Parts: sequence; C-alpha cells; structure tokens
Amino acid sequence: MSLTRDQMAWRMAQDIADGAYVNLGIGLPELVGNHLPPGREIVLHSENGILGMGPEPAATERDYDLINAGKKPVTLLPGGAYFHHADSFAIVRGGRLDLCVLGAFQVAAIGDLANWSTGAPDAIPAVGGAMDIAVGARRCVVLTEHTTRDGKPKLVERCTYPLTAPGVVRRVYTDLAVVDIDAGGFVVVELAPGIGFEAVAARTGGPIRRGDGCGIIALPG
Amino acid sequence: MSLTRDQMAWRMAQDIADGAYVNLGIGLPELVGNHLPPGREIVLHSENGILGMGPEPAATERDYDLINAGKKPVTLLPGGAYFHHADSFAIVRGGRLDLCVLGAFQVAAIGDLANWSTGAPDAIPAVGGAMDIAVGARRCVVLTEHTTRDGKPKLVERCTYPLTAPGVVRRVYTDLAVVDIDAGGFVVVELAPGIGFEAVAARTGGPIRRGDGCGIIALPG
Amino acid sequence: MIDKRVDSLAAAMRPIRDGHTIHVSGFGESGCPTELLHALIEHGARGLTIVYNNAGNGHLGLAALLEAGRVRKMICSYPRSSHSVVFDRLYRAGAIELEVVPQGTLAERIRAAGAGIGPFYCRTSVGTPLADGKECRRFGDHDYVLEHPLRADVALIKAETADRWGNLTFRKAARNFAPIMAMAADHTIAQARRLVELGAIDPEQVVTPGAFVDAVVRVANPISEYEALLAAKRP
Amino acid sequence: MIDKRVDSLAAAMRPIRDGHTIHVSGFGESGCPTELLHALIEHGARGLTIVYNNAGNGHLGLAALLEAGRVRKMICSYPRSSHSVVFDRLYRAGAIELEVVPQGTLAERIRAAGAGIGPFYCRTSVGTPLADGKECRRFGDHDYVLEHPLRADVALIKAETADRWGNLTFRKAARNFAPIMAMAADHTIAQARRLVELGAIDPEQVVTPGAFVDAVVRVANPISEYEALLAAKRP
Repeated sequence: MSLTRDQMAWRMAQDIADGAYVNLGIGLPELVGNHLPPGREIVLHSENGILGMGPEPAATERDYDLINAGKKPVTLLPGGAYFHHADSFAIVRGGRLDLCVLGAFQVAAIGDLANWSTGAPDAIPAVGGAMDIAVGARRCVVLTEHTTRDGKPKLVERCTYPLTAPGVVRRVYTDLAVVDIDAGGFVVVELAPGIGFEAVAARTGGPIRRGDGCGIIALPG
Repeated sequence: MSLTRDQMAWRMAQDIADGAYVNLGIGLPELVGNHLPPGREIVLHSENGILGMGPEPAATERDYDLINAGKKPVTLLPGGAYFHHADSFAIVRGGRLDLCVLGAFQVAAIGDLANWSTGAPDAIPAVGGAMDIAVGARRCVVLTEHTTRDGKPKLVERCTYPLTAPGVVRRVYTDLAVVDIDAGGFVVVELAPGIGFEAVAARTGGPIRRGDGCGIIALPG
Repeated sequence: MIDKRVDSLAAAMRPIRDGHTIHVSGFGESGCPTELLHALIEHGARGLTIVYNNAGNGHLGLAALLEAGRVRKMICSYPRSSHSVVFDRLYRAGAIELEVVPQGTLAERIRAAGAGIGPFYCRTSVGTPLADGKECRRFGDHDYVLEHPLRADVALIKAETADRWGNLTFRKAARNFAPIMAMAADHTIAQARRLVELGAIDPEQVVTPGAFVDAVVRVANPISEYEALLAAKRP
Repeated sequence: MIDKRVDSLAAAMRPIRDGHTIHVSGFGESGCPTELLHALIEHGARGLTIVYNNAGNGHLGLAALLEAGRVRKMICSYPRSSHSVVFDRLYRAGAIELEVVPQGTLAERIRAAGAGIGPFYCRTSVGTPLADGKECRRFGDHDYVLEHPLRADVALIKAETADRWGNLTFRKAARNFAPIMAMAADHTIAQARRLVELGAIDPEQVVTPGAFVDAVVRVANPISEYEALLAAKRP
C-alpha cells in the first residue's frame, strides 16, 4: 500500500540526525516539520532569514513578520535567530546546512533535480531559493510521490524538464519506497509495506535495482 | 611660516561638510578629529567596525574593546554603531564614505598615492586598510608635510615608492599650502601665511602652478 | 546637523526619476514597504525596473504599482503566488519584462553592489537554463557562473525603528532583503514604525548603520497585506 | 540535544591538526581570543597558517604561538606594530612566510568563503605591487583584480555572550573579524565571557547564529593584552 503524505514525511523525518540544520522545501517537504522525532533537537532554516523555526502558531498568534519560505506563519524556538537574506544564503552555500529536503518534478538516475519549471511555454518562470539550496546543502534529498498524477515516472533516466541542479540528489523518499542514488542509478533501500520491488521498478523511468538488505518501511504504530 | 601639525589638521577640518562620513588615516590625519568645526555633525568611520567615533576618553574610561584603527582608545557618540569588518569595508567601497584623509610618503601630480611602503628591502610590508579606503572613498585627500624630514619633495611627478592606489588624490593639505590636483598637475589654491608660491614650487617635485584666486590660509584667531 | 527624517511620504519620493532601478525590500508581505510603494504611485515615475523577491499580491503595494503601468521590468526570484494576479496578467500580455534570479544569487548580487565589489563567481545555476549566456569557469573541483552586482538608484525599505542618523532595526523575519538593499542603492529611503531619539538604539543592535540610509519616514501603522487580501475576499 | 559547550580549553583544541589554516579574530588586542591561542600552544599543533589582521604584540597570545615556532605562514593586512617584536624577528630571519592582503580585501575574501561563493573581482590593489601576479580584468569603467575566498580549517574567535546552540554576541568594536571568520571555517571555536540559557539572547540581537559555531568555551576573565604589555614594561 502506498504511503500517505504524512507517512512519507514521517519516514523522511526519521533520517534527520539530532543537531542537524535543515531546510524544508515548500509543499510536501514542509510536512516533515510535523514529524520530527521526539528527543532530537533539529534546527530548521528558512531562507527568508530564520534559524530555529517552530511549529505553526495558533490562529490568534499569527504574525506575518514571522513566516516561512512558503509565506505561512510559523513560530521561533528558544535559541532561534533572525538575519538578513545574504547571511541566510551564506548558511546555505557556506556549508552550514546539513540537509535540504526538496520536492521534485523529476529526479534523474544521475542525481539531477528538476523542481522549478515544467518548461511549459505559458508558465511564468519562478525559481525561488531551490537552486541555491540544492547546490549548497551538504546533503540533498527529495520527498515526492513516485509518479505524477497521471502516472508518469518522476524518477527518470534523464530529466526532460529544466534542471534545478545537476547531480545533487542522494536519496528520494516516495510513497512507494526509499531510493538511494549511486553511480549505478537508483537503488531501492526500503519498500512501503505491501509494495514489491517490481511494482516500484515498473513505475520508475531509469535504471533501478534492489539494494542489498532492502527492507520494509517501518511505520509508527 | 609653515603650519604646525595642529594648524594643518585644523585647515583640513574646515573643508569637511556637515553630515559627512569620514575616515581619518593613522598618524597626522587622526589630529583632524580634534579640530572638527563646531556646529557640524561629522560621522567618523573606523575600519575596525565603528561609525560615530568620538574623542579620546579620559584615562580612567579607556576601554580596549573600543579602539580606532590606530589601536588608540576612543569613544562612541550617540547615534554611533558597531558592525563587523566586511560591513565596515562595504561602507568604504560601497560609496558611503564621503571623504578619507590619508597620510602619504608621496603624492604624484596625476593623483597617485604612495603611503604604505618605502620599498626598502628590509621593511616588513604592511598595508592595513589604506588601499581599500583610497579606492573606495568618494573623495580622497592627503594631509602631510610638504617635504620629508631631509627636505625631499613628497609631491612628485611620479611616485617612486610602491603605490597605494593610482589617480585617487584630489587635494593635498601640507604645512605650506593647500594643493589641488587636476589634469595639469598640482595647483596651489591656498598658501600658508608668509609662504610664497615660489617657495612651495621649489619644494615640489612635479608640475605645479598658482591657481586663480589663490589665497592665504586663514588660521583661527 | 544630520537629520534624515522626512516629513511626508511624498517628500521622500522626490529623488526618484523615470527609468530608475528600485530595490524594494520584503519577502511576500513580510518587510514590504507598502506605504512607500503607494507614495511612488502618487509620485508618478514611469519606466521603472523593480528588484523585489516576488511580484506583488492582490491589488496593493507592488501590485498596485504594476497595475498603474509604471514598471518596465521586474527582477525577482519568485514572481508567482496564488495572489500575483496583476503581474500574471501583464506578463502574459507581454507588457512587462522579467529577469528571474535564484534567490541566493539575487541576495548576493545585491550585497556585492552594496559592498562595492565587482562581479563574482557562484556555483548556483550551473548546468541550468538560468546559466544560459553567462560566463562559466572552473575553479578547483567546481564550475561557477559569473554574476554581476545589482545596484539600484533608490532602495525602498521597511524598518521597525529609526533615528535621525538613519540607524535602523527590523522586526523578526521582516528584516530579509532590507539591510542589503539599503547598502546597494545611491539613495535609500526607509519607512519606520517608530522614530526614536539619537542614542536610543543600542549601538550593538543597529542592524543597518545610518551611513547606508538617506531618508527616514514614519509610518506608524503600516497596512497589512494579509488583512487587505482577506478583506478583498469578503463579500 | 544540541550542546556546543565544551568543558575545557584543551578539549576545544582537539579538532586542530598540524598544517591547519586557522582564522583568528581580533584587531590589535580588541577581540583577540588570547586564551584559545594559549590553549593552541599547549595542544602542540605545528606548521600552521594563521589568518589574523595583525601579527601579535609582546609575548602573549599570537606572539607566544609564533615564538613557540608553530606558525609556518601569516596572512594579514598589517603585521607591524610597536610591539610586534616576535614576528619582526622571525620575518627578518626568514623563518616565517608572509602574505600581505589589504584589510578590506582580507575581510571580503573571508566573507566570500563563508558565503560559499567563488572568487570575486575587486578594485582594491589595482595598479599596486599587491596586484602582481593576479588576474586583472576590466568591467565598465574600472579595472579589477580577481581575489579568492579564504577559508580555514578552524576559526578561533572571541565573543561576549554565547548559548548552547552557539549563538553569539560581541562587545563593541571587538566584533571586527569574528562574525565573518565564524562563517568561513569548517570548525569554529568561540571563547565567550558569558554563557547564557538558550533563549536568553534576543533573536533579533544574535550577531553570529549558532549554525556557524561548533564549540563554545567559557573564559570569564580574558587576559588584557594591554595590561600585560604595561606589566611587562614595569621594572
């Protein structure tokens, strides 16, 4: 059975180490913030100048001077800090962001990421901070459904959409599997409960193999 | 009669406009700070991260976390601010420093400045912020004795010492005269009381002429 | 005496000319100087190039300036939102030019201008369409593209506190682009919620030193873009 | 849990290796982490490259490190002062390498490393001997030289206040190089006069966010270099 969006976010969140500095992309990756493992202190970065983002505030506590990159009201944890945009991207490019979790239109078997433009001629191009973050973070992973709404693979041999950054993605968390990327292409390291490797491979558009010791995603009770 | 060092500094200070942001070099230029015209608010910048430097503190009030570029204790005026070194030189190079007053070993008739090294083989090279400030300030003037201790001209046709920056100096304040630099070389615009143009020209090593309306430096009563 | 306080929004706009490039602070609504933008509409300057992270929401602030037909070109990282209706229409009609810049590169280009340095090499956008036409060069193990400083004639920014020397503090994440834009313009105009006596801002806590600011105008109760959008939705 | 507090100066030094490049904050005495430098002597690492604005005074702090023969190369803007006796002697004996960098370029090279950008073009030093051997290039009306980011393995900085996440504030002009050096090292170690509870530093007033800091050590009463120089002069 494929995972729900919250289950996908939960699974991704389990891999975030205590003490990590993390940027969560807009959309599905934002859900990761709701599933951070208890007992770990994880510092969320937002490119608009925040370290130490906390959860969404109560409706009565919303402050539109304290929003995340998705323009949604957030809170600040004790120990958090504000800084300007150039300092914010210094954290990103300067090697101080341990992990970014981004959404994707396509991920290639060589780690290329396409997540900002479908290249449609009538689309208004808009990139935000995705390119900077994909290149700057020490580790870049993707959280996305395994296929598009009309069933096309998002994990592909080569991206057909304009790239966000070449060769950056190390792991993809989908509703079907956890998939690493190595020199040989996609490697399934965990499968969603009830999903077989063949089903994943059939929905993948690039070279994929079953990893040694591939297990089942253990979801919370 | 040639001017004293305080008179030289006083004369220079009269040309600083109300509201100007100014960096005073180490040594003789530091004296300018003691002669700022009353009634003008002038903001002194120090490259170690200070805007709004005030006078030297009383001996009992010295704080070695509040020093100027010459490492001497200073004070901070109301309205002053602290910032880091990159921001400090952003002020310098970014066009927000109206004026710098620097010392010099040599100034050339084409505005070249040499003030950091005599090129002596046994000298330890040390440049500090002089190059950044000479290039960055909107206006660069020099405050210096007209000749070296052994009587050699400091205003020369071409600098023989290593340059600090080419073509930056607009005016030189010496103990003998106020000398502008234009396309034709040095132009004496004011003479110290009792000093004739010929005496200045004789002590100058480059093309020099008497400016139209050249007057006498009016010293304070 | 240094007194950068200006009595009215209209007076603050006087240095702005047709064809100017203008930095506008803000990230979404947070930190956007909406009242300065409205004064700019009143002022009447045309043919402007606007540098702003987004492209305006609803029909006020930047969106109103766009709607008034004053903007020739937008330089931004993310000109798309659920409420960017005015920009969408102009762009699809071919009535406005757009330069899309990655957000971090946008910030760094602005800062480079403010720091008075020249072009710089940056890894961001290498291998993507946004690097098309740019000089690409390898240093060590990485490829870089050459990016140019982005300076403006005027910066319009929103601050929390200001004094007459132009020292500024900001509020929470509304700080975003304001400090670097203040550095990178020939003439920086700040609207501030509070004007305080000289010396009232702790010198350790000044975020933007007055040297980067030319004019300060008090706007005690700035418009909330969010509230305005909500109000517009009400029947 | 994030706890960057380290119990002892000696423990803080453990990541330092022979041959490391080390950023040291300070401008003259102001902001110099003298106790960290003394711990570095105890630690014993050799063949170091030190990036510091000056070259040490008297016989303590950096001067003591130089005197102990641990430094292969100094990168600084102004390695000369009335009290820089140790460096003078080593330099004249050919026992130490020196790279002189204009102070603003030094700051900008450090910041570029911290910001993760590549080389940048800068007008400073064009037409001077310090531009010799550097790529020179014209953009618009000006000539520029290409300057490279200056990254360190370790930064040793002095702060005023720190919390367990590594957020830092500084004191007056002792801030100088510390915030940019903290950004530009793989491992940043701060000595702080005060350690405070998480949340005790106003998030608007954090100068160096904890992301840039790896270890914090309390030094409640740092040595005054000035006092030490005075004491050394007394009969």
